[in-house]
Amino acid sequence: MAEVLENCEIGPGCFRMRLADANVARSARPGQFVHVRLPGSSLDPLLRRPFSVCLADPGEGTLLVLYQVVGRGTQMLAKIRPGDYLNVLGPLGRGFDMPPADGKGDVALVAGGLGIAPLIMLSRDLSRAGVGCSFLVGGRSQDLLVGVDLVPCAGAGLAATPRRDLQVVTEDGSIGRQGLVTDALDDLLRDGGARCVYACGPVGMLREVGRLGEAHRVPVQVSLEERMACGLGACLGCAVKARPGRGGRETYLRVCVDGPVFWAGEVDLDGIA
Amino acid sequence: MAEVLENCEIGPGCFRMRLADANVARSARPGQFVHVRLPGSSLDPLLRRPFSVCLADPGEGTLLVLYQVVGRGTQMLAKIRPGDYLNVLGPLGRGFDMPPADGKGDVALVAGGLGIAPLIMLSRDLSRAGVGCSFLVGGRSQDLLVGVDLVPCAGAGLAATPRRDLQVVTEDGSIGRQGLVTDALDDLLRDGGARCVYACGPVGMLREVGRLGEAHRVPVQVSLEERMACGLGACLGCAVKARPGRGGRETYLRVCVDGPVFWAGEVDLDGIA
Amino acid sequence: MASPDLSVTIGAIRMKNPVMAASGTFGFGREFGQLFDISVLGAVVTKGITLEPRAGNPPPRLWETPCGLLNSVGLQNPGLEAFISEEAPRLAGAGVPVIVNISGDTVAEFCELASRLEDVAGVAAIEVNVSCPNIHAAGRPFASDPGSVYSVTAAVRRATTKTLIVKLSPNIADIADAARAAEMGGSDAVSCVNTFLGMAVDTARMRPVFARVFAGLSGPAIRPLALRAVWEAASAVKIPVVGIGGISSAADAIEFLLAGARAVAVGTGNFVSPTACPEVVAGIGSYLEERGIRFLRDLVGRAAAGAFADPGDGNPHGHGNREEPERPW
Amino acid sequence: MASPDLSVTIGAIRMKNPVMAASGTFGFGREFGQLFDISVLGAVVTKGITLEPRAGNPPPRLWETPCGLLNSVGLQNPGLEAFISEEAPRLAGAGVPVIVNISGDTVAEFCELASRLEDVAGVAAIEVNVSCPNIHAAGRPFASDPGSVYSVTAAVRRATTKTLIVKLSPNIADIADAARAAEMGGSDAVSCVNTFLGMAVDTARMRPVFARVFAGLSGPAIRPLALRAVWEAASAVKIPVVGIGGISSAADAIEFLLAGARAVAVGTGNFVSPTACPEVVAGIGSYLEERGIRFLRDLVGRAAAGAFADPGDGNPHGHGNREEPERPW
Ligand SMILES: Cc1cc2nc3c(=O)[nH]c(=O)nc-3n(C[C@H](O)[C@H](O)[C@H](O)COP(=O)(O)OP(=O)(O)OC[C@H]3O[C@@H](n4cnc5c(N)ncnc54)[C@H](O)[C@@H]3O)c2cc1C
Ligand SMILES: Cc1cc2nc3c(=O)[nH]c(=O)nc-3n(C[C@H](O)[C@H](O)[C@H](O)COP(=O)(O)OP(=O)(O)OC[C@H]3O[C@@H](n4cnc5c(N)ncnc54)[C@H](O)[C@@H]3O)c2cc1C
Ligand SMILES: Cc1cc2nc3c(=O)[nH]c(=O)nc-3n(C[C@H](O)[C@H](O)[C@H](O)COP(=O)(O)O)c2cc1C
Ligand SMILES: Cc1cc2nc3c(=O)[nH]c(=O)nc-3n(C[C@H](O)[C@H](O)[C@H](O)COP(=O)(O)O)c2cc1C
Ligand code: FES
Ligand code: FES
Repeated sequence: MAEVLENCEIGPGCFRMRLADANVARSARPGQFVHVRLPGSSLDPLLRRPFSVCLADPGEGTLLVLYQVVGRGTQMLAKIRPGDYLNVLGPLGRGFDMPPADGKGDVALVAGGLGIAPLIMLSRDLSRAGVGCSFLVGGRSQDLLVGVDLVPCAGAGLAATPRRDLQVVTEDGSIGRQGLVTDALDDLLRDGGARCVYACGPVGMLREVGRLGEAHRVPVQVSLEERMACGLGACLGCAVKARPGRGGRETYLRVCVDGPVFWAGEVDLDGIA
Repeated sequence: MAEVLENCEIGPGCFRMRLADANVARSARPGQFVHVRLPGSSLDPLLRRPFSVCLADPGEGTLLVLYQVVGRGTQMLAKIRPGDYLNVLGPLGRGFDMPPADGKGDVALVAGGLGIAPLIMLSRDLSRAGVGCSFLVGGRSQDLLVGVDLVPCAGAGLAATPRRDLQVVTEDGSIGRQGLVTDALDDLLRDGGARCVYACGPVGMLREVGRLGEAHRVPVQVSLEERMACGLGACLGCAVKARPGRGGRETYLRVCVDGPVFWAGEVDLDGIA
Repeated sequence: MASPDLSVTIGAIRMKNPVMAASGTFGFGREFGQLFDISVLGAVVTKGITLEPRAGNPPPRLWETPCGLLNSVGLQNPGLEAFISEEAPRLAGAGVPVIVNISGDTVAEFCELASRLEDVAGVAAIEVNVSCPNIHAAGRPFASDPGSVYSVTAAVRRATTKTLIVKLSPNIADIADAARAAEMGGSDAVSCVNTFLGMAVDTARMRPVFARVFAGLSGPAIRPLALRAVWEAASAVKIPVVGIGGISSAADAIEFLLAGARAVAVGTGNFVSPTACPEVVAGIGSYLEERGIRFLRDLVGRAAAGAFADPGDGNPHGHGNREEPERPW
Repeated sequence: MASPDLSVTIGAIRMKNPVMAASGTFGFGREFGQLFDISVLGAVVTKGITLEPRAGNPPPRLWETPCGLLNSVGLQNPGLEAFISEEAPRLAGAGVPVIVNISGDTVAEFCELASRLEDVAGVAAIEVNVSCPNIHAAGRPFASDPGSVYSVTAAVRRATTKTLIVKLSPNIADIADAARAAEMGGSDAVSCVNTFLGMAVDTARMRPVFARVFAGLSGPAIRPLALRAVWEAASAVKIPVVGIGGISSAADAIEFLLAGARAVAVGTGNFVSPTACPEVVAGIGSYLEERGIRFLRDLVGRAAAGAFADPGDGNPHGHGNREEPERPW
């Protein structure tokens, strides 16, 4: 059982939760997730809920999760108070592959909404590895842009002026550039500004990122979501269609263990609802 | 929705909850109950939980409930904090009949464990009506005797020496007389100390109270429990067997509307599990 | 947009909205009537009545299961006479169509019940509970055999001019067969479903909880199963289907309507929230409004249209002879 | 008191305790094996395998319902060959009886699966999943017809000397008939039950959630229904019954054992708590200890003895030909 150290609303319906779990804190890699049992003895809702590890601090033995209240499970999480305990399983899944150490140039991180969560830890580890990164953060409007203050290179505040390493894009233009985050990515790739792209966000955004990667011949890794039961690879419930291989036979990959991070070429992003 | 004003543990697994509900506070009569929906949006456990109104204060618009944690529903209630809200339906059911105003002599109140709850309000109303009462409170041991301090005539503290109006009986003798509360009732009735008996507690105790009432020709009212679904009289789920009437035909009464308080002669106490 | 038109028709009953209170969970409307005006409902279905009064089963009659409720009430009811004299007159003035749920041990009993209700004021329809045991078939329920469903339906059809609804049981190999049997027998509608046979064991006492061992499971737990039954029934017949099973919110009700139910009934949901029925009515209205759908009837069976290439003849009142979906196994 | 003896026997399998992991919820033991030592279990049942690899159904494959889970995985599996070469050798050394769950579209496929597993080391038993569609019966599952259950069982019986378990489906009129068919066909045991047919509608998209419309319901929601099925099966046959359906705690498992199951399997419960199986083992031990019951087998069917005047022949390994309980309707 992991103690909840903090659980506060950081945007409308968006929460940051800090948990004490030495094991996850020590071993989590960017892009991995934890599978959280909902609090209490109730069996409704029944299943665990998957959340990306947003930041893990092995020294402190803590991890951070960012989540949005979308249904009953996340509603229950939002009611948890510091000092309560949660049953947390993880870290699970295959995280992001770090870019080859001998490569040159920056990489791009593209976040849509809460998709920023796993990219925060990735950006930290990239910085530590000396890899420059352009962090493109998109959202519908300013108040829904959460977690940006957690991006290590961005400092504590969220500047309205675009910076090379952090660019904010909102659909309503309430802060940063107006438009879609993929427009900013297109510009960046056009300038040859990234040798590799990491993306997490709504599937429509991921499809577009995949398309841009192909167009600009830049490899893309995406973090996918699918409903999960076991989270361990055993139930085959979290299937995504694989990009047809040589034989052309239909096969499925498991988001929980074959992902959640996939190379865009591995999966059929068009087939995802 | 009723605001929870207080929810504190007053004995091992025993809680006192104070709720703001002007309607219940105004109209509840001793022996009536409230039907409480478990907190949160979960449908497991599914049904509401019935609890006796222990004290209602029309002036303040509040009511008091005493409950014991016995299963998942009461566990959930125990986690509620002041400021939370509960969906409370009531007051429901048929409460105690006050003794005839022209009668002479005292009445006896016999409580087993948490069965004290509805008798507390009854004792208050009897005092107000100028009816003297002997309150016999039984429990397994001292720490399980909760709510005694709420008995209006007993003052704030719980005296170890028996008093005419409040007699404590514990099975282990850790406080008050040692033995069963029904032994104390037997002595009282033998002395002609009550013209009417009101009882609430485990069914074994109620059976014995019923037997004593018959033996001493004193009318007895008992408050019964049965699993409930609607709490309103519609589902016929909370049946107790009626004492066979003239025709001898088997019939059932509903605890939720025909009770929970019955005259001992109305129900077949031996038939209750 | 004007507020949406929620009205639907079941046989000759014009309902102002598709939401009924299910049999056995709403008594004769008295108790819930103290909490809200029951005329806001589409219809009220009474507790099942029999020719003679019945005492019902010994307690315990209820047992909670995960998201479900087992009941073994055993048809306790005051009998036909008392219903007619004590309940019907009040219900006749309640401003809501009243559907009387009837149970019998023989076809003759069903017919007698129906014909004696024929002239009772305020009775809009008869719902035939075929889940009760058929004493001429070794006590097996009528519902378990399409042939018996047909016989009861056809006989009651001759005994009443009122709207006739046959209430199917899910404890059967193929509910579509039962629905077709009711349709062939002349029923105006089928309601789907009654409780599922379940049981519980008291691990402290090491014995079954209920004296009769088996009991009927209702509540949210059964919703996905009831929904499947409704889908199958709606695919099999052209008469309307009333969806029942685990409905406790507007979203639940809408699942049934989309799956092909023309109306729904709320049962166990009334126990969790005594104002569940009016809440469901309101929620269905909002759902239509948000989507700019003017008529509730345009919702009925819409998931079936979405699921198959050929949505059928476009008749909103049923989607009979829908192609059978592939099985999941 | 010495710690209680939890061992039970199913056919030729001696299990150290009555707790299995159910097919399809435990993979081939790899994943859960990383979390605990699977040799603490009574047995492990593999994901269902077919002759050829199967891709399974398109997503979504899962949908949560009240206390339940709908799944439409669609028998995704690597096929027999891959199972034999990649999974069986590891499982053979896992220190736990391995039961291989097999599925086929024809009786011949079932037989081929069974005979090719005959000499595979570490395979203790075959569990025949008769819920899959019979392509010779218009795609209706074998399980829906006792005759087909009998044919598959008898044929597989001739194809294997291993312990044979037939896994029954609850989507049938009378599960007792199916259990008897499996017994007559020579099965060593029956497991009860597979998932219940359900469905869900996505109210936002106004269409069924699953591409195949129907899906299988599992989890706590079905427990009272599965328990009833186990009771009926245990009443009908003398071979042991494995109770499955909604078990997620020791108390749940004990309900099934008391109702007549000689062993139990945990399915969906593994998803809620990945250590559910070992927790159930421990909890059953404590229950026996608290009551001073020395042998688990003395618990099996005890609720049946409590429910009826005549507890039968006292044989703890079954309570065949139990008098049929009264129906609750
Ligand atoms: C690998 C992974 C990482 C994720 N990381 C985050 C994160 O860091 N922050 C965050 O806010 N959300 C994240 N999600 C999505 C999050 O799991 C869902 O929002 C959450 O499960 C919703 O639960 P609910 O009960 O509130 O919603 P409901 O819609 O009521 O849930 C019903 C069911 O659907 C499932 N479900 C609903 N939405 C999703 C979804 N988008 N993906 C997968 N299953 C879903 C639930 O788990 C549950 O089983 C992640 C999902 C995956 C698969
Ligand atoms: C009229 C009435 C008044 C009551 N007043 C009080 C009171 O003042 N204080 C108090 O502590 N308890 C009281 N009870 C008992 C209380 O309702 C139960 O203890 C409570 O419902 C247990 O819920 P649970 O989920 O914790 O237990 P569980 O055992 O998990 O509950 C399972 C189911 O059984 C029902 N149930 C369990 N025990 C009882 C019981 N004794 N009577 C009726 N249904 C039961 C529950 O309501 C629920 O439906 C009263 C019961 C009735 C009928
Ligand atoms: C306590 C109770 C009593 C019931 N009595 C009857 C009845 O008399 N006749 C009948 O046809 N159905 C009866 N039912 C079945 C309900 O009408 C309904 O079909 C079933 O409960 C499923 O719906 P639900 O899940 O919404 O409760 C009863 C159900 C319950 C819970
Ligand atoms: C995701 C999933 C996959 C399943 N796959 C199989 C299978 O391959 N073969 C089989 O016989 N049963 C399969 N089952 C059924 C389970 O073994 C079990 O019978 C059913 O889920 C009921 O038990 P539960 O409620 O404990 O889950 C599967 C169940 C689930 C949830
Ligand atoms: S969630 Fe079970 S395999 Fe992925
Ligand atoms: S609880 Fe429904 S009638 Fe009493």
